[in-house]
Amino acid sequence: MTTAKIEKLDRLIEAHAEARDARSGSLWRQSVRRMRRSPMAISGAVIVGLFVLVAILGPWIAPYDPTAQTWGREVFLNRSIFPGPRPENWLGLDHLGRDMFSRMIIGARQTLLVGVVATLIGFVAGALVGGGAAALGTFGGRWGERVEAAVMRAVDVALAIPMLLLALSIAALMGPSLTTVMVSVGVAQIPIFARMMRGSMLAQAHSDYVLAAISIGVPKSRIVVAHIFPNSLGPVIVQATLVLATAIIEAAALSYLGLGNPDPGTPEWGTMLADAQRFLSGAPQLAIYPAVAIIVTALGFTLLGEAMRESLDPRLRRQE
Amino acid sequence: MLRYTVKRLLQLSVALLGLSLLLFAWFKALPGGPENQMLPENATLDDRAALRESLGLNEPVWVQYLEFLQRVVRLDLGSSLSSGRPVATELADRLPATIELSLAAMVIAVGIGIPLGYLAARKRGTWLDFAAVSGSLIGICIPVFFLAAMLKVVFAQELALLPSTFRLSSGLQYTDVTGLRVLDGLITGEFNVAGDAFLHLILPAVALSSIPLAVVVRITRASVLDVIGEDYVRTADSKGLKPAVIRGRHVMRNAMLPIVTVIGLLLGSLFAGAVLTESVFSFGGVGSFVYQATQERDYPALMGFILVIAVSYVVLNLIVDLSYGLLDPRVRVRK
Amino acid sequence: MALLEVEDLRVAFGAATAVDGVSFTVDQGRVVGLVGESGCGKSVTSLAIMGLLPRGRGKPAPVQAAAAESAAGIAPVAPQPKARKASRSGADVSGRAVFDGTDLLSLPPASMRRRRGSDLAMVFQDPLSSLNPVVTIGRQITEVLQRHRGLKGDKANREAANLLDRVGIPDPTRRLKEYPHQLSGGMRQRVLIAIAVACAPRLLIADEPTTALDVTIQAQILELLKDLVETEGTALLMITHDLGVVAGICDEVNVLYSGRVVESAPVRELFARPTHPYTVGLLGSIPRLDLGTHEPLTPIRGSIADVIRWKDGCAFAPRCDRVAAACVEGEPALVGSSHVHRCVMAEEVA
Amino acid sequence: MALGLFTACSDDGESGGDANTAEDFDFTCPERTDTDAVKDEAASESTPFVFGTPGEPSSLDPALASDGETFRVTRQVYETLLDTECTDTVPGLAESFDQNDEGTVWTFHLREGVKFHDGTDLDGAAVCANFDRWANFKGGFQSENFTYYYSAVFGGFAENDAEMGMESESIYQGCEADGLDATITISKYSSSFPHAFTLNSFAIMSPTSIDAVADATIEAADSPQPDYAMTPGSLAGTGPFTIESWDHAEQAVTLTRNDDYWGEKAGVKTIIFRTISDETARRQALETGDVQGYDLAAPADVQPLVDAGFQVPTRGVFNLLYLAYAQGNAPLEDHKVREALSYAVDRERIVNSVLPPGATVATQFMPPSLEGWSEDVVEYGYDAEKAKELLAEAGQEDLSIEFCYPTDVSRPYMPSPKDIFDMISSDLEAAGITVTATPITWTEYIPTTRSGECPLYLLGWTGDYADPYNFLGTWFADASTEFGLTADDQAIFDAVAAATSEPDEATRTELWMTANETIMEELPGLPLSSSPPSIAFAANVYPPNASPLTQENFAQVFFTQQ
Repeated sequence: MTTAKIEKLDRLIEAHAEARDARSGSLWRQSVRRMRRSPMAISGAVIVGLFVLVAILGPWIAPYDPTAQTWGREVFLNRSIFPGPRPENWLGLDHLGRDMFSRMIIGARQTLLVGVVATLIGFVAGALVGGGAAALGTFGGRWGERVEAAVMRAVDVALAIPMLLLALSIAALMGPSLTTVMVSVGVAQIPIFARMMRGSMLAQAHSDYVLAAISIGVPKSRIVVAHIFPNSLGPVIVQATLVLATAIIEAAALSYLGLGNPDPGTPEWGTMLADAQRFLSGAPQLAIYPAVAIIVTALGFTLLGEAMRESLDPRLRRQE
Repeated sequence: MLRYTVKRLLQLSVALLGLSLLLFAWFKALPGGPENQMLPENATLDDRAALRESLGLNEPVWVQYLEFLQRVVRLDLGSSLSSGRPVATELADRLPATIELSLAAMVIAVGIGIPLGYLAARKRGTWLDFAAVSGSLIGICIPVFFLAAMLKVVFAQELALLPSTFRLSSGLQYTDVTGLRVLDGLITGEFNVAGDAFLHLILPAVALSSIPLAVVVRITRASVLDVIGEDYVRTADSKGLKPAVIRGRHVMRNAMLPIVTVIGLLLGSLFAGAVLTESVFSFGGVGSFVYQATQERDYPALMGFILVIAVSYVVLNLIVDLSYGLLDPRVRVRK
Repeated sequence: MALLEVEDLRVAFGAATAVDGVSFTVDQGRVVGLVGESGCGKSVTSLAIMGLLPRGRGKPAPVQAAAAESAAGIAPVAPQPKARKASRSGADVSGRAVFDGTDLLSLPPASMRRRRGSDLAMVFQDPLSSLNPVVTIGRQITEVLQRHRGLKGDKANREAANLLDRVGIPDPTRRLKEYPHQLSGGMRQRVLIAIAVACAPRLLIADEPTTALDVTIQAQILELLKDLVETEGTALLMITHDLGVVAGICDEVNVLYSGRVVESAPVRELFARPTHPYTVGLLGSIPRLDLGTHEPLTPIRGSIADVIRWKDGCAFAPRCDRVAAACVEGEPALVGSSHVHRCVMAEEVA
Repeated sequence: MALGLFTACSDDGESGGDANTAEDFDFTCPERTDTDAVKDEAASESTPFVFGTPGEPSSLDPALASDGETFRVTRQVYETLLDTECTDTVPGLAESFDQNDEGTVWTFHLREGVKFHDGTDLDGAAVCANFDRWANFKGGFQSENFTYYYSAVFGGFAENDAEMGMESESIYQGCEADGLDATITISKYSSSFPHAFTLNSFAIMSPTSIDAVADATIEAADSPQPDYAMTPGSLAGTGPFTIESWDHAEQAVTLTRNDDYWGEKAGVKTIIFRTISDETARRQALETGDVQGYDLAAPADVQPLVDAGFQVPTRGVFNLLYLAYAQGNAPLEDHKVREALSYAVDRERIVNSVLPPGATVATQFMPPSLEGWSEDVVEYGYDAEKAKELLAEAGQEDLSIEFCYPTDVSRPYMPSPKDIFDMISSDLEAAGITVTATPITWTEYIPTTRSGECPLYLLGWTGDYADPYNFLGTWFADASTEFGLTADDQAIFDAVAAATSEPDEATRTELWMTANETIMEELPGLPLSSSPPSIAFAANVYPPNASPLTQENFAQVFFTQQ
């Protein structure tokens, strides 16, 4: 009789324990769960997903060769005759009689390429610079501190030049090309990544578990490599998602400034938009298609990044 | 406060020095070396040699750097390849326009952004919040030059509501005081000029303010949300203070700190944005000048611009930092 | 009659019930303690009385409903101390908190605001975060003087100086111009107290006023509070997890566990004859000099997290040494007159 | 020889043999149809006529400039001995002139009663003062950045400054004044004369104002313009307008009417030239009424503008766009390959779809409006198959070649280089040729292409005055890297030299025709098109006569009644 009661109690406690486990869980797991609930994250993920899918499958989706001026004799720039959407060309023709739809599809891949490569450049270089500086500053003794100070000064100086301007001056050196866009946008991002990486590493460096590790005599190099560095990446990765959006937009800006990819063969949204600005009155659609594509994609990455940031940020988490 | 200021000033000078190094490196790295950028299309080898000599390109690098510094300090930035006029003069002529434009954009960004961001935070989770947030996200994602062009097509061409070319209607007589037309008009009492200039300012300023506005809204919202949750706000509440007082003295005053910093950083994006907007509106500022310079690889002009912008940006941020010191006693009094 | 009479106070954040029918009274000039582990709902109770909880949608969901919503039919954990930030929907408060004849809970916000800071004031736990970092000490004191006593300019400043002086801050006039970060922890706490007593409140609520301070300072602050109560005849509601503090200052004690009062008695009575196993546990877990050093400490096993719903029996059961079948036979009721407790096994404990 | 050669505007307007050029198109200057326009006196007096220009003038002293934007302004203020109407040389400040048979002595008979803006009278002495001034330029003045045209026409200066790269002997012998006559002697005839006297760089200015600025100096080739050249009113001319102000901040040059002008007074009181660098922005400015006219309208904008009721008068064509074959690069030495390339390019498509209305396919290296244009040149009509065959014969089936184009410009003869490049390269690809795109910025483009580094590249030329040498001489006078012409191509050089040094007009024309035929036989490049740069005006404006040389005379402008 009483045993039954005790069992009941145990059952209650077990049940409760399970529920508690469900409630806790690792930071990442938590944030992922939180993001599943946020419309921001979902819509962002969907957009990005679609974009990446198109970028990858582009060549199979695109009905025509995006560079073939197949309908060249149907377009008359000088009389502003640009055949619009029709059965064989869903989005009509561009100013040289190429299939706009195919160009948009293939353009996605180029755009993604630019965004990713640029961001990677900024990310890797930035993380190394910032991370290295922080590591030296924390564990490198006086000498290390000096180096860190010097490096971060340099970073600050670079930060003093507006990003687009930095990209612009680099691009001006290299002359217009796809590489130029990627490199200049990427390099322009290095300072920010460096700052963030340093910031989040210092935060980690002063956290209790590191002090603990030091106190029990784990070699500093090992602490940095095995604990601090990986643990500091989180916020920087989030930043990367946001930078991807910026990179795509900046790339468009560079194209507008005539520093973009000049090769007519490979369509890229930024270049297409910049190039179509001149037809804005005669054939606005030529500009609007790529513009919308860019805005939506950038929005996708931004939404995703913001959602990730919020879900990782303890301060904001509190408010959930 | 003094210590703080001095510290900042030292940092400033370091930054400027670093900047000059960066610029020098850049100038040296130009394709084919600096002289090519200065030579006319039809220059002979002798011209080249002469120029190399006159530029002291045969000297050791550090000497060149010192000379470069001297020239920069003397504001001798060479002459623009496209216009043939001294870059310094070109910039001097056009800077006021860009300053006026940037100020206008900043006014919009701050004047609308902070209240909007505050409301969004207070009404967290309502449609207004949603609108503000998504609006600002989109604002960040629209390529500035495209937005500018669209604004122009819609408001100037289709609706014919606002002027969209130049800073002033042609033939309008004005007296130049500060170079900021609206201000000048008010100072000299030429209100027609002020009005005309103001109208011409609207579209470019709106286009230019898109990104700053978005950022200000978001940062304000975030930092207000943060502050509202703070214990001292609860304390203020427990004192039974009037909501207005709590909002002003306890919430906003703390929330302003991050906002001010961000505004400082935004100035940069404004200058950069000017390069993308001005040319669309033929708003004869530094922006459109550099737009051309970039198209034509007018390196002396480009260098002059980078120099001016970077320097003013550094200086402006110093000012922001100092004002930050005024706002936040912890910065001011510490140590 | 009682100055403050709390009756069947319930606070719920959405599905989570933080305070589950708490009742107690505070008499003029008395010091009453609310004791319990963090998360037992004591802070929430005080905030509810002060009307500082974000307004919710209305009456709290009855426990059953809450259970239905919450995962696996398990009673939700009590919210963290920063509970007021916990839920967008805000807190649903019900019950009565009658202060000098008027029910504070049913007051419109405006008039509640008029009482806050004047009739009833509060001292918070963390003195640093509770003071506005960018506003001078002086301003933070004078603003309340201005609001409730209409003092302005020099008069206000002079009064503020007096207050600082009264809470034992040396060189008050200089301090007035300083900022929180320039003061030590103890000083800050004194400033908070000065603010609280600025308008001679009749009820002072102190939420863990000493927790954030080191021991020597703690004593001083307690002294200060005691002294204020004696001189001003202010009633003090002391919220703490520290029985030492309770012993030092309180007249009566209410022990809270998982949102309910489990034992309530005059302080000596409670220390002499703790009835509820939880109270016993609390007492057992503080070191005592009068017992021999061979006596081991007897901590309470488990944590506040493993609770079951009062509805299913005694919420403390899972952690209780004396748990028996009876404990999970429905809700245990409060029994006793001057010394009340909520334990079915009470007689065995005694 | 008899008094000046002022034939009426010649109408040798048969289309260039190519079936697909607009047959009915008048190559020179179409008759105006809007002669009945009624002037709106009030408006013309009160409202300024604002004209949007692609760029700012570089100087207010035409002697120190060589760019169209400067001349657009200075031409309204400073006049030349001879003038151009359509493409013909007509009287200017000189009513007529004599030349000796060798064409080395030129005597100009000046108009009577012409006054400079500063009140001094125009006479022979004044003219000579100007010529002597130019001849005696020193130091930086001699740099081609400033006095390009003087050294181009007269070879050099009295005292050449080696530092400025001046070696060649000046052909200017001197100038003698006799009342209203001025006699200029040169050592060697070239067919540039007398047309060269129409160049605005050789505009006549008041001797007093020249003396006033005589002590101005220019240090180096890259020095800025001297101050006087930046200050309005420092030089007095004779033209229908005077320069009132140059507002650098607003990028506006304001001209006011010269009310004691010797000829017909200007139509409007004030003209403002404002710089709008972006072509789209220029169009929008016209549409929104911020300007009443602008130059270099993008081809894509012409039709929309016309539809919207704006005036886009067609200019006569006086330029040439070509695709150069730099024979310095291996495969191009083979004549067959050059032929193949020429057959592969569909020039009609370019003309019909990208170039502005009035453009024609070019068959030779000069526009059809010039004396000496030949109908009997070899033409290379579009024929992809033939191109493939020729490549096969040449053993170049899988030819792969580099193709350069300028990125950041729109030239009068080449509105949108990138589009034209895109079309040509896709044509070449179609003929089985692999094309490597090499975009180059304009400033680097000229030197690069000159050096012959680019096997294929687009370039063109706008005529300064109506003389074939101004075109053919520019390219084929001598061995050059830009086309990779060497001693083997002596035939071409000789043909050009023979023509330009022939003082007798009739014979000279014949010689020019032969020259053209020789060149197209040799095929150093493929002439693509001649296309009129578009200029646009508001509906309520009586526009100036559209000039093939883009030398509009804005004194003709006035506001009309609607």
